[in-house]
Amino acid sequence: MIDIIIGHYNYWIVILLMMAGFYTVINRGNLIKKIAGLNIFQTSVFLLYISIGYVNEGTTPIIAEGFTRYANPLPHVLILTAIVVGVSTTALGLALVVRIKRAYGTIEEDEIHDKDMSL
Amino acid sequence: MKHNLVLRFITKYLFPVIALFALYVQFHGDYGPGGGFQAGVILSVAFILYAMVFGMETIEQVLPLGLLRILASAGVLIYSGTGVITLLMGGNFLDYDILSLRPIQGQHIGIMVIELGVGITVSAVMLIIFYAFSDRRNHD
Amino acid sequence: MIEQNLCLLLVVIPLIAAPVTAMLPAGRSPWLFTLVITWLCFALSIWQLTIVLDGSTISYELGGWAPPWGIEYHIDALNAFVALIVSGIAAITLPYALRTVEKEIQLQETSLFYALFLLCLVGLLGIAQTGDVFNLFVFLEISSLSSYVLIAMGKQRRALTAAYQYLIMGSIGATFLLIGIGLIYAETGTLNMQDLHQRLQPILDHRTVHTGFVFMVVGIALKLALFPLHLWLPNAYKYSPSAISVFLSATATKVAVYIMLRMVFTVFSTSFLKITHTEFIFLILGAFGVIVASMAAIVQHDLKRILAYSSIAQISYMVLGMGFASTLGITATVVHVFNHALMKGALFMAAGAIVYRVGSSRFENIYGIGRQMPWTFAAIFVSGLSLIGIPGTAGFISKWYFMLAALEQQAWLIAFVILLGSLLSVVYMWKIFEALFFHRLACTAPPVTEAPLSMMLPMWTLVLANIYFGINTELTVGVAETAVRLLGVTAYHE
Amino acid sequence: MLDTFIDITLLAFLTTTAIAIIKVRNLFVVIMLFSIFSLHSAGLFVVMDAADVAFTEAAVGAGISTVLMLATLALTKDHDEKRPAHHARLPLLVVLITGAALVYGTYDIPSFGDPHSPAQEHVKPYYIEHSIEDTGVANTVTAVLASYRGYDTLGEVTVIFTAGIGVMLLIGGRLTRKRNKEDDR
Amino acid sequence: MSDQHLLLLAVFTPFAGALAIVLFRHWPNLRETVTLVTAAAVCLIVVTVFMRFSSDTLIAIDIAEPLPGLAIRFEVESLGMLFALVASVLWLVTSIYAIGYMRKHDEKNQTRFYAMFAIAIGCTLGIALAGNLFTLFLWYEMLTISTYPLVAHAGNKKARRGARTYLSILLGTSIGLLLPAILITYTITGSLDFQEGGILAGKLDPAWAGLLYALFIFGIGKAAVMPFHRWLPAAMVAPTPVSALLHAVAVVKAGVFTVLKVTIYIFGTDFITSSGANDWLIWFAGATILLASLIAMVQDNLKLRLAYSTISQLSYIVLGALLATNMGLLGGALHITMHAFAKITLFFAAGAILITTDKSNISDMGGLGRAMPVTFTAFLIGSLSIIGLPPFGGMWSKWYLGMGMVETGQWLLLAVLLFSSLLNIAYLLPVPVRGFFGKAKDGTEYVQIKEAPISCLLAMVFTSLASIVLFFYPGPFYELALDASGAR
Repeated sequence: MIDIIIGHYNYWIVILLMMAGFYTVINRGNLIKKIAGLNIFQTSVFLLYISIGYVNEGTTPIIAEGFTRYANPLPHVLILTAIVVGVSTTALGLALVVRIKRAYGTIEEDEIHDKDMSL
Repeated sequence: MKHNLVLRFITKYLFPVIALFALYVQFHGDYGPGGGFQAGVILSVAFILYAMVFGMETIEQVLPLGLLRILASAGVLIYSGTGVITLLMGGNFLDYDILSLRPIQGQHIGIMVIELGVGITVSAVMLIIFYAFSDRRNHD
Repeated sequence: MIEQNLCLLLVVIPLIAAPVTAMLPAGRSPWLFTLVITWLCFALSIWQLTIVLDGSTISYELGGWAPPWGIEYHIDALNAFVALIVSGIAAITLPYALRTVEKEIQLQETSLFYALFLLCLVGLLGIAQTGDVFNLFVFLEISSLSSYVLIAMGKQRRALTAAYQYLIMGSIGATFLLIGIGLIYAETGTLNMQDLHQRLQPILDHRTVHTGFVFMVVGIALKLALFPLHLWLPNAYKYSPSAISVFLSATATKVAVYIMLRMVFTVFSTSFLKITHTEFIFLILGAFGVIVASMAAIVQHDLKRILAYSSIAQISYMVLGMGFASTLGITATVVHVFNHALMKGALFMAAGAIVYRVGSSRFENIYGIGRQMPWTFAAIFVSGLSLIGIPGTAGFISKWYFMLAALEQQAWLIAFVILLGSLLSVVYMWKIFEALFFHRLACTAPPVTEAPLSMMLPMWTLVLANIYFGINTELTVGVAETAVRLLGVTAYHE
Repeated sequence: MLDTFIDITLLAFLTTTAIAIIKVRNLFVVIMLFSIFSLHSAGLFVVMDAADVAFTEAAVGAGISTVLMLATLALTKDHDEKRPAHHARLPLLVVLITGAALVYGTYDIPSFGDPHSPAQEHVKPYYIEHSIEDTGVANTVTAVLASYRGYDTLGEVTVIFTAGIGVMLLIGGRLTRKRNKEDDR
Repeated sequence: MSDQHLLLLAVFTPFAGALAIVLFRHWPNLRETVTLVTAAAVCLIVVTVFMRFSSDTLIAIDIAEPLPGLAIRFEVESLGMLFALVASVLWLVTSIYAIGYMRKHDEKNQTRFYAMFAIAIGCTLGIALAGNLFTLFLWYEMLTISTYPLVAHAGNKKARRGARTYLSILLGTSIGLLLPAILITYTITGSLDFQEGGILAGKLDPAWAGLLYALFIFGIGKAAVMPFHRWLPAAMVAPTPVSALLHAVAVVKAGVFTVLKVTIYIFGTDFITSSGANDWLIWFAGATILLASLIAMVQDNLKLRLAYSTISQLSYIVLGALLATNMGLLGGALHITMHAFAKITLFFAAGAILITTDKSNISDMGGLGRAMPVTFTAFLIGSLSIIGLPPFGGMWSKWYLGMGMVETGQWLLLAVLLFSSLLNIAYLLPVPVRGFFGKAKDGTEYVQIKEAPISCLLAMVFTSLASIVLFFYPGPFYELALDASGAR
């Protein structure tokens, strides 16, 4: 039992973070906050990957004398890419938010919806 | 911030330091953490800091949007160009071994060049985005 | 030289062309350049298909690193077929795009616009070609990011909100896919599809694998606009610029269907479906999707919206096909991917032509327009019949196979749903026909003339293709059957 | 052991921050909290021996993303999130199901840091053993990033490029757009 | 020119004609000449085919194979030959009639009318010459769609509603029932070819035969077996020539023709009788005959009355098929011809009355006959033929149908047949009677009213005379029907 917890607590908390982020995305009506939530969601997924790559008593995967056990570099690489993708998405999303603000005068989903319907 | 003497003073001297650090990160990626992407971000940060303190105009004179656009494209072209060269030299796409007689050396060249491409594109795009978000026309 | 790098060039040529386009001066040169590139891609994809048509496969090691350490391009008939559809639609869309883009996009933005179009093409082609799940994710993001912006380029402000909604949904989908890939990676340690297939077979009962599968499927389903995750699609297709509606409606969701096929049948396996009974979920969602989306289409009063909802219904058909998990079913899906691209491409082109002349696609503005634009109407009519599945059109072929697949398994209920779907499609297509042709003219409408030739030719090419591939199915059914065989799907037996 | 301790502490910080973000309505605070969140995760990456990722996360998450959000906030000028009119049950349900599914999924995932998990034993060893002789690069991350999976990185650069063009088109510098109000429904 | 290509020519000439009609839309005279020429040409071609046709040599041609084993094939056999002859001859007559009608009535969009008309005939010939069930289905659907604009011709709300009913029932039944029936047949037998003695025998469990057969009978909505008959009256919003040709000949006969084909070549009479697939279906047909006749009696609008009469007459043919005996089939096949000539006469007359006097209700037609003797005489002849009295063609078909019932000992059905003939008298004869001997409501004598245009009269006279001739000399049609029914 205890070793299961030792072996999984990391994943579980990461999952908790994912849920928090995911919740912020789909429940919040404020466009900026949605984006923030999305970032948290993605960051916690990054944590998941790095956790998968982690190895006890390991070191950063930079080959050097005196080290034999390294963390798995592959997840690191994937996440580097994913981070870039994430920031690109964020930039576009925020750009859209600016334009929406310019066109609607608000960044609250409900108000935007009302404005569209009221026309 | 424009008239804060201290900031202006510090920035003047911080700018080259950051830029230098960016270059270090750019080319030290083989041995320590870092690489084109991080370098690009840092470099752009240097410019952004400068712009924040000395005003957009100062930067835009050096790096007009048109130029950034070309740089961003150039970065991608450098990267994919490397691949094309390896193709033309008879190897697979991005197979750096072919670039030199000694595969290791080829790899070095290849990685160096493509990291450069990454760096250029990233810093250019970051600045493009920064320009866009600090665009007067959006403040209304 | 070219032939051995064929599958790579297909992706890299537009990838190199995109930044070049971005640097070109605004005006017609970006369009011309893009035109040349897309047709080049089209030619290459045809060549590629001819190579793998006999059931052989091409494997290309990027960077010269053998899989699973490096990224591999693994081309079989299915990849080549999807690549053909994507590049073909792109090639046919560009001549059409010239006039609409001049009307809908500001002049100084054209070069960036076409650069984005190429990037979207790169993304879709990259997905179609790659044999590495993470590489697939990267290219999926390229296509998604570009399509968000392309949709936001629509003239009306709701294009922005539609794009934003799509961005949020799309990113959630991508993140889910990422989670799925991560979990599978944790269980296998590899990202190469073939390798994954090998290493997954012994551990198909692991709960982590199941969860990974579910997250992948949900993520793809978001991109696929599979009921009930379809809500982003209608606005996205309605408010985007005409050329973009054509391109995306005909390719994006199709590629998503391809990803689904790849993940389910290549990475996992038919037996996995059977173990987990996922095929029933596909059947149920597909069935509901067909009915709900068709119903929704019927109550719309806007040409482009009806078409968008009907797209959702048609996609649900493809999911049904997957649910059968039999040779006939998947064949039907693959054939329908192709045919639906034809019909929806033609329909959205016609809708775009009407918008080009009238400036709106809402019924009250376009009543009776068909009498003033007879050729455009005829195009809508014929491709509409194809959508309904009238014999002699491409649509009939796919419907035929769906029905055969259903009858083969004595899935009477599903068969009924398929028929009901066609009947509902009769209703909403006829709603369009009546509104456009037999309804008296909209009082407000100024007299308009037929759409320009540069839009009419691509439209009619697709319309005639609808008929041709309804008469001669050697290509579609032939490729589909080869592809299905390579997916390792077997014929149905009790 | 110390690792584990730091690990847990950071995770605790992250959790509190995440929850705070859900609760807080002042967007400025939200963004700041997000910045802290990604700083902490950067720290966590360091703990988990992912120096490059930590570096990047710090630069991007705590740096660029935060700046962008602040810029957007400056442009949009409303600093407080309105309380959503509807208290939706559905999102909560969806999130709970997602979480449950994930927990279920971790049931037989290799335990945290297990040196004999498939991920550690299948492809990774090749990178560790051969990166020097293949590429002459000591930092295997760079080796994999730039050479073994260099094509992914090309895709990554393309993504950035796409974002650049996209932002230029949307709010990009010198081109502002007129949009026609009529037929806006 | 080889025989196979004659078939293609027969089917596709109308389409070429339609094209030409559209091209010459700005010169009405030229346009209508084209119509006539095309009609004549098609008629000629079909007759040529008939000349070269003999029941032992097979004339067939495949043009494509969209689905494995399912070619688009044209092939001529006795029944199809018969149908093709009727359709092409009557098209020629109707075009002559239509020209007079459309001009007198100056309808809108005449070009669209003539073009779609030609296309509709092309589809009809396609059905007649279809070489397998798949091809037949293809043209069947095309016919539905190509006739839609003709029904909706007027374009007003009423026309659109009528057309909608027309389309929804025909497409609905064909997609919802006929298509699955075809698919099931294909999944069971792996083929859809027309074969002597059917393809289902021995492959389909007899227990299911009845269900599948029902799918076919009701799926073929064009045969208007109740409860799927509503489209026929709904289609009466169309201009009279359309009703005349399409809804007395082409469309409805295409329906019953398909029923006969399915019965003979897909199921095979022996299989039907042995499996008892027809046991309960015949009562639907019988009921349709009676109910439709009864409804017809209460209709005051002439075209509607004719429409319901058509429904009941169609069920004669369906019944002939359902009996699945040589005599029944013979009667059914003959009735295709006889009813076609008679009923088209009636519609011609109704149209003539409409365009000259603007009257469509029977109650207003008192005394008209004295003003338009030719028209009403034609109507009288047509009625008598439909009732089935000698010396009129209609008598033969009813005779053989009756024989069929006697053969199978269906006395009750025989009673239905005879009773419905009485009903025919009751709802058809009043029209000419009232016309000749009745008075107008306001008692005026119609002096100013003249006969319909000469072209209309010619058409009527021709068809009515034909009804008489067919009694004394059923000749070719009888032979063909004999072959098809296997009664020889």
